[in-house]
Amino acid sequence: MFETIFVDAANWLRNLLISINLSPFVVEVFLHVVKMVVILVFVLLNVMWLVYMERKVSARFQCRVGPDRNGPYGLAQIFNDVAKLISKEMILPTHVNKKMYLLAPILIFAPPMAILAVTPMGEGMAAVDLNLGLYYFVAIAGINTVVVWMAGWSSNNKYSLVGGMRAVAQMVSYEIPLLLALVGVIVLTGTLNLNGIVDAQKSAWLIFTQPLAFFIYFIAAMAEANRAPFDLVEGESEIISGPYTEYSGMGFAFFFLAEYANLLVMAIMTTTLFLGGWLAPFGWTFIPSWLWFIIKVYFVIWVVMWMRWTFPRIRIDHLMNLAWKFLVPLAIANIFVTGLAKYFIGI
Amino acid sequence: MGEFIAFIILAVCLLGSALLVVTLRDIVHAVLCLILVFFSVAGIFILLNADFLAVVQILVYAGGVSIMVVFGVMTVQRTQIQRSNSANSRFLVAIPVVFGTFLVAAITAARNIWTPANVPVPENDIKHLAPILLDNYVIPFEAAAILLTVAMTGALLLVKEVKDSGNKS
Amino acid sequence: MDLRQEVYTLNLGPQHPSTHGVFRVLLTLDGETVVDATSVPGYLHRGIEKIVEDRTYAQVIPYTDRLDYLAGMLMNWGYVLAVEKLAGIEVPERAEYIRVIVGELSRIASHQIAVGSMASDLGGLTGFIYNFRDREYILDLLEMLSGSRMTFSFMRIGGVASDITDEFIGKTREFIDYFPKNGIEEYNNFITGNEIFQARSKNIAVVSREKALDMSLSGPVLRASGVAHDLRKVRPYSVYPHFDFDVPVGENGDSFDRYYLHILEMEQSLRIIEQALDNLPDGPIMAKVSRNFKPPVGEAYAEVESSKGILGVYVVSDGTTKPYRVHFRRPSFINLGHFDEMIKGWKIADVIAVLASLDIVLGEVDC
Amino acid sequence: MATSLNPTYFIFLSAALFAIGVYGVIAKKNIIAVLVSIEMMLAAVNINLVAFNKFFTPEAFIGQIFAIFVVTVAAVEIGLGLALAIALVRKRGTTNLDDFDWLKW
Amino acid sequence: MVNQNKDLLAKIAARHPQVEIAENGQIHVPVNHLVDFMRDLRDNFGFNYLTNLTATDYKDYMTVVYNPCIAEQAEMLHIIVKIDRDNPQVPSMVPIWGGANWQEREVYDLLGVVFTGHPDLRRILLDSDWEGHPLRKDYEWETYREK
Amino acid sequence: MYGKGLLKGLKVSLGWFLRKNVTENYPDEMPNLPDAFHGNPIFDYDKCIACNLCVTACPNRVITLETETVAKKKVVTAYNFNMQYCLFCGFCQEACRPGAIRFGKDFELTKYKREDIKIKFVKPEQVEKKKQEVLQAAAEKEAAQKAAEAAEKSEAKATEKPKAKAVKKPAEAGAATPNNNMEES
Repeated sequence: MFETIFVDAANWLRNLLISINLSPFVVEVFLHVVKMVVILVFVLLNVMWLVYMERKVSARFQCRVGPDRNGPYGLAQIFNDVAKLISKEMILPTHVNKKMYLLAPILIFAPPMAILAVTPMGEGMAAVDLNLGLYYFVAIAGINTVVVWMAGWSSNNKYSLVGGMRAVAQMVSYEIPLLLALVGVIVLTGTLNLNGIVDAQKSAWLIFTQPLAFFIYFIAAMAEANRAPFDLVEGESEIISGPYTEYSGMGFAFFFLAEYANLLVMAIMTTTLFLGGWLAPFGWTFIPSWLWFIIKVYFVIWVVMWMRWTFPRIRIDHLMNLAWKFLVPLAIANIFVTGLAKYFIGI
Repeated sequence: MGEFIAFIILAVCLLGSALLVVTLRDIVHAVLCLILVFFSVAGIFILLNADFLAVVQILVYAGGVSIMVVFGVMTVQRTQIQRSNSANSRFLVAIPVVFGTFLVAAITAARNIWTPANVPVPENDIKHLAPILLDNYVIPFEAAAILLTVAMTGALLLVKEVKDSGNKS
Repeated sequence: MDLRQEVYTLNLGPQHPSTHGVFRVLLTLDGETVVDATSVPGYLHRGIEKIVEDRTYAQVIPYTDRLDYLAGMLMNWGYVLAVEKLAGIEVPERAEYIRVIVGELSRIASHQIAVGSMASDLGGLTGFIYNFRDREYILDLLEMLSGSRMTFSFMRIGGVASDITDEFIGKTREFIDYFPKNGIEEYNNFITGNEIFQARSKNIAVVSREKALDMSLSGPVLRASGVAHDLRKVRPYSVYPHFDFDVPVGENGDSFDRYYLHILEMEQSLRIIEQALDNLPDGPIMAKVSRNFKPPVGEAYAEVESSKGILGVYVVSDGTTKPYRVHFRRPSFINLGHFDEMIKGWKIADVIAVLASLDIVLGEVDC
Repeated sequence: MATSLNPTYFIFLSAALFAIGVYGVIAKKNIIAVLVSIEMMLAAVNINLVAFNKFFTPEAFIGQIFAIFVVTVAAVEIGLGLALAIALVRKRGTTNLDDFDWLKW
Repeated sequence: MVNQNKDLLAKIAARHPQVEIAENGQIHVPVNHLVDFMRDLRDNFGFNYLTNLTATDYKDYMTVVYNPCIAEQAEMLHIIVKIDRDNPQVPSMVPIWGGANWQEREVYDLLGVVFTGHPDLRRILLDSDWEGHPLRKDYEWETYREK
Repeated sequence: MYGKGLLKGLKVSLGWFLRKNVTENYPDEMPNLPDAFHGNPIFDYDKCIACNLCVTACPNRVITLETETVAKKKVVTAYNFNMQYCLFCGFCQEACRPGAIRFGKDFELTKYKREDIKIKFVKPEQVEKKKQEVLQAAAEKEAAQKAAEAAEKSEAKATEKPKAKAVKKPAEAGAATPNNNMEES
C-alpha cells in the first residue's frame, strides 16, 4: 500500500479530473502543475531540513551539540532561520547592476528544480519520464554557472568577482569529467532514460560495475555543487562569501537554500545513477521504493557532509589540475575500458 | 491547439529576446537575453519533435557558448558597460536591408504551397540519429571533430601570442 | 596598451574573516596571483607603550596581557623579567618553576590556536574546533591559578601571584597524559597528514635561512628556516638550563614547516612541564618587593621566547614609581614585516595560508 | 499527424530571427554583439532545418543531422571569433568595430 | 640583556676607539660613526640578527637603542646612540639588517626619529595624517574617558 | 600513498561523530569555576577601612572612593566601581587587606544600560547607618574614656594622620594628569 501511495494519488487525481469531464489536455496540464508544486514543496522541505541537518551533523563531527534551544532538538531553528532571513532587509548596494543583481537569486532555484522534474524518486515516480533524462541533467547542470556568475559580476565587489570567475572556471572544468564519467554508465546501460538506468541496475548497482566512473562522478559532482573541499566559489576564509558577499536578507536566503538544493540534486543523481535509485538492496522490498530512495539520498548527503567537515579547501590551480590532468584522462580511460569490456565480454 | 499556443508563446519569447539582444544598451544584459533566445530555440526544437537537438542546444549554447561570450565580455570590456552595445550610423542602412530580407523570405514562403509528408517524427530520435551520424555521415562527423580541435588550438594560440607580445611592451 | 590593465587591487581587510583581527593587506592581483602586496597594520593600536608611562611598575602587568592575548603568561613574563633585571631582583626558585609551568602551558595554548587557525584558514574548520576542545583544559588549569582564562595578570615583579596547589599539579599531570595521545596525534592524523593540507602548505612561501635572519624573524617562523635560535636554549633565562628539551628545527622554511614546528614544540613544552612538576622546589613564591617599588635609574632590555618568537622588553627608569619608557619588541610585529615579500607570486588562497602560518596576533602587532 | 502547425509559421519565425541577426551584424558597434548576432542567425537556420526535417523528411533525419553540424560550426565560430576579439582588443584597446579600420596589426 | 663577554667588548673597544663602553656593558656610539660600526659588527663580529631597535625621548635629547645579536649564540649587544632632539636623524639600518624596516618605521611613527636612507619611511601604526609623535614626552592629547 | 591521509582524517572525524559531545550546555549546566575566578566585583561595606589601597592598585582607574571624616574616623560615602574599564586583573582584591573588595563567580556581567555598568556599591542609608554607628561609638568612647585615657587618644591621632596623607597624594596626581587615551576595542 505504501509502495504505490504517490502513484495512486496521481492516478486518483487524474481519474477525478477526467470524471468531471475535463478534456485530457487540460487534465495533463493540471497534473503537471500539481507535480511541479509537489516538487517545489519537496525541494523546499528537504532544503530546510538539510540546513538543520548540516548544522547538527557538523556539530556532531566537531564534538558539539548543535542547535538545541528552539523546540525539541532545536527543530524550530529551521523556521527561526528562515524567518530571520525573510524579515531582514535586502540591501541594494549603490553600484550594483540592479537587474542582474535582483534576478540572480530568483533564477538560482531554476536548475535544481528542473533536474528534479525528471528524476524517478520511486517506482514509476518521475514527474516527467524523459527519454534523454541523463543528457538533460548534464545540460541543465551547466546553467547554474551563469546564475552564479550573474550574482558575482553584478555585485560590483572584487571578492564577488573573483568568486564568480572561480565559479565559471570550476564548473566548466568539472562539467567535462562529469560528462565523460557518465559515458561509461550510458555504455553499460544502453539508455539515457533515468528510469531505464535504474532498471538496468537490478542485477548489480553501477557503483560495483563502474567504480571508477562513480569516483570521478562523485568528485566532479561535489565540485559542481560547490561542496567542500571544492567550495572555492564561496571560500569563506579567502573571498568572504564569493558571489554572495553583497547579498543579504532574502537574496542571501535564496542562495543559501539553493546551495542545499544543489546538494540534494547531486545526491539524488548519485543515487539514481550509481546506487540503484529506488531499488531495494538485499530484496528488502517491505520498505517502499521511495523510502529506499530517500534513505540512499540522505546517506550520500551525510557522506558529503562528512567530507566537508573533514577536509580543508583545495586551491584553485590544484582544482584545475585535478580536473584536467587527473579526472579527464581517468574518465577517458574508463570509457575505453568499458567499451572494450562491453565489446569482448558483452556485459 | 495546445501546440499552437506553445508555438505562439515560444515565438514571442524568441523574437522579443532577440530584439532585446540587438537593442539593449548593456552588452551583459544582451548576452543574458541571448541565453533566453537559445532556450526559446530549444523549446521550438521540442515542438518540432527534435528532443535531442533541444538538449544539444541547451548544453552547447546556453551552457557553453553563453559562458564563453560572458567571459569574452569580461576580458574585453574595460570602459563603462552601460553603453557598450550601442548601434553605429549604419543602422539607417540596416533597417531597409533587414526588412527586405524578411519580406523576401516571408513572401517566398507564403507563396509556396507546402505539402508536408504527414508522417510523425519517430520517438526516441537519438536511436535513429546515431546510425545516420556514425554510418552515413561519418566523414563529416570526423571532419567536424577535427574542425573543433583546430579551432580550439587556433583560439588558444591567438590569445596566448598576444599575451606574450603584451608582456614585452 | 599592455597587460598591466589586467592587474587590480584588492583590499584584504581590515574586516576580513581570516586576518586574525583587524589587519589590512593591499593586494595587487593578476587574476588570482599576487603581484604586489602592502601590509597596513595599526587598526588595533591602543597606545599601550604610552599608557604604561603613566602607570606604576606593577600596574603595567595587566596591559602586557593584552599584547598577545593568546599567551598572556609569556607576555607577563617578558615584562617582569625586564623590570627584575632593571632592579636586580632575585626571584625565588619556586616562583621560577611556577613561571616555567604556566608559561609553557600558555605556549601550548597559543600553539594550539596557531595549529587550529592554520586548519580553519585552509577551510577545515573542524581542526580548529578540535584544538579549541583541548585548549579548554589548559585554560581551565590557568583559570584555577589566576582567576582568568586569557588575560591572566598572574606574574608579579619578583614572583607570581599565587602558589600552585596539589589539585593543579594533579590536573596538569592528567593533561600531560591526555594530550600527546588524544591531542597531538589527532592533529597529526587530522590536519598534518591530510594530503590537501600538505598540498596547500608544502613549498609555499619559502623563506631562506639568510632571509629569515636578515629580516629578524623569530620563533617558529625563524626556526622553520633552519635556524635553531631558541632563547630558552641559546641564552637561557629563568630556570630553563635545568630542563632537558630539544629545539625542533624546520628544513624548508615553507608554510608547512612553520605549521608543523608548532606541533613539535607542543611536545617539547609538555616535556618541560613534566620535568618542572617533578623537580618543583619548596619555598616562597615572591621576592621582597616594596609596595612603593622604585627601581634605580637606568635602562634594561630583556628577552623571553614567547610563543610567537622573541619578546623583548626595554624598560627605562627615572627613579620614580612609574616607568619612564617601556618598549615591547613584539615578535608578531616583526614577523609580519616580511609578510608582503613572502606572498608575492602566490595565490589569494595562499595569502591566507601564509598569514596563518606566521601565527600573528593583532593585539601584539599593533601594541 | 494532423497538426495545427504548418511549415510557414516556422519559416516566418526563422526569417524574423534571421533578419534581427542581420540587423545586429550590420548595425552593432561592439565586436561581441556582432558575434552574438551571427549566433542568432545560425539559430534561425537551425530552426528552418529542423522544421523542414519534421514536415518533409521525418524519418530520414537529414535536417537534424545538418543542424548538428551547424551547431558544431557555430561553436567553432564563436570560439575563434572571441579569441580574435580578445586578441584585437588587447592590441588596440577597443571593442568598437569601426576602429578596426587598419589592414595590419 | 647586556652582554657579559668582556673579551668581545674589549675587542670592539680596540677596533673602534670612538665608541664608549660603559661599565654595565652598554655601548655608546656617536651618530656619525654608527653605520661603520654596525657594518663592522655584522661583517666581522658575526652579529647577523638585529633583535630590537627602539628610541627614547629624554626631553633634551633622544637615544636610539639597538640590540644586535648572533643567531644560535648568546651574544647580544646594547648599543645606545644619542641624537639631537630637535633634529632627530639617524642613518637607517635597513641596508645592514632588513629586520630594521618595520621597527624603524614604528620609531619614526611614535617618536619622530627620521632614519635617513630608509626605503619606505611612512607611519605604520597611526593614521598617515596623524599630527605629532605620541611617545614624545611633550605630546599633548585629550582624554576620551568619560567623567 | 596518496589518499591515505584523507582516509585517516575521515576516520578521526567519524570517531567524534559517534562519540558524545564534549561541550557543556551552558545556560543549563553552569561552568564549574575555580575559587580564584575573577567575576563580578563584590564590595563589603562593613569591612572597608577606607585605606584607598585598591584605588592606587587599580591599573585602569576603575575605582573611586569617597570618604567623609565623622568624629575623626573616615566613613566611606561612596565606592564606585566603573566596571566597563575593569581589566579583571584582581589587583584591588590583592591590595585589600581586610577583604572588602573581592571578585565573585558571576561572569554574566552584561547590562542593558550604560549606567548600570557603573556600579555604586554604597547606598545612602548604609552611609547614614555607619555614620550613626561611628558617632555613637565615638560618643560612647568619649563618654567612657573622656577623663581617663588622654595619652592613648594622642597616639591614635599620630598614626592615623600621616597615613591618610600618603594615600591621598597619588590619587590627586592621577586625576590631574590627563592620560587615558584608551579606546579599548
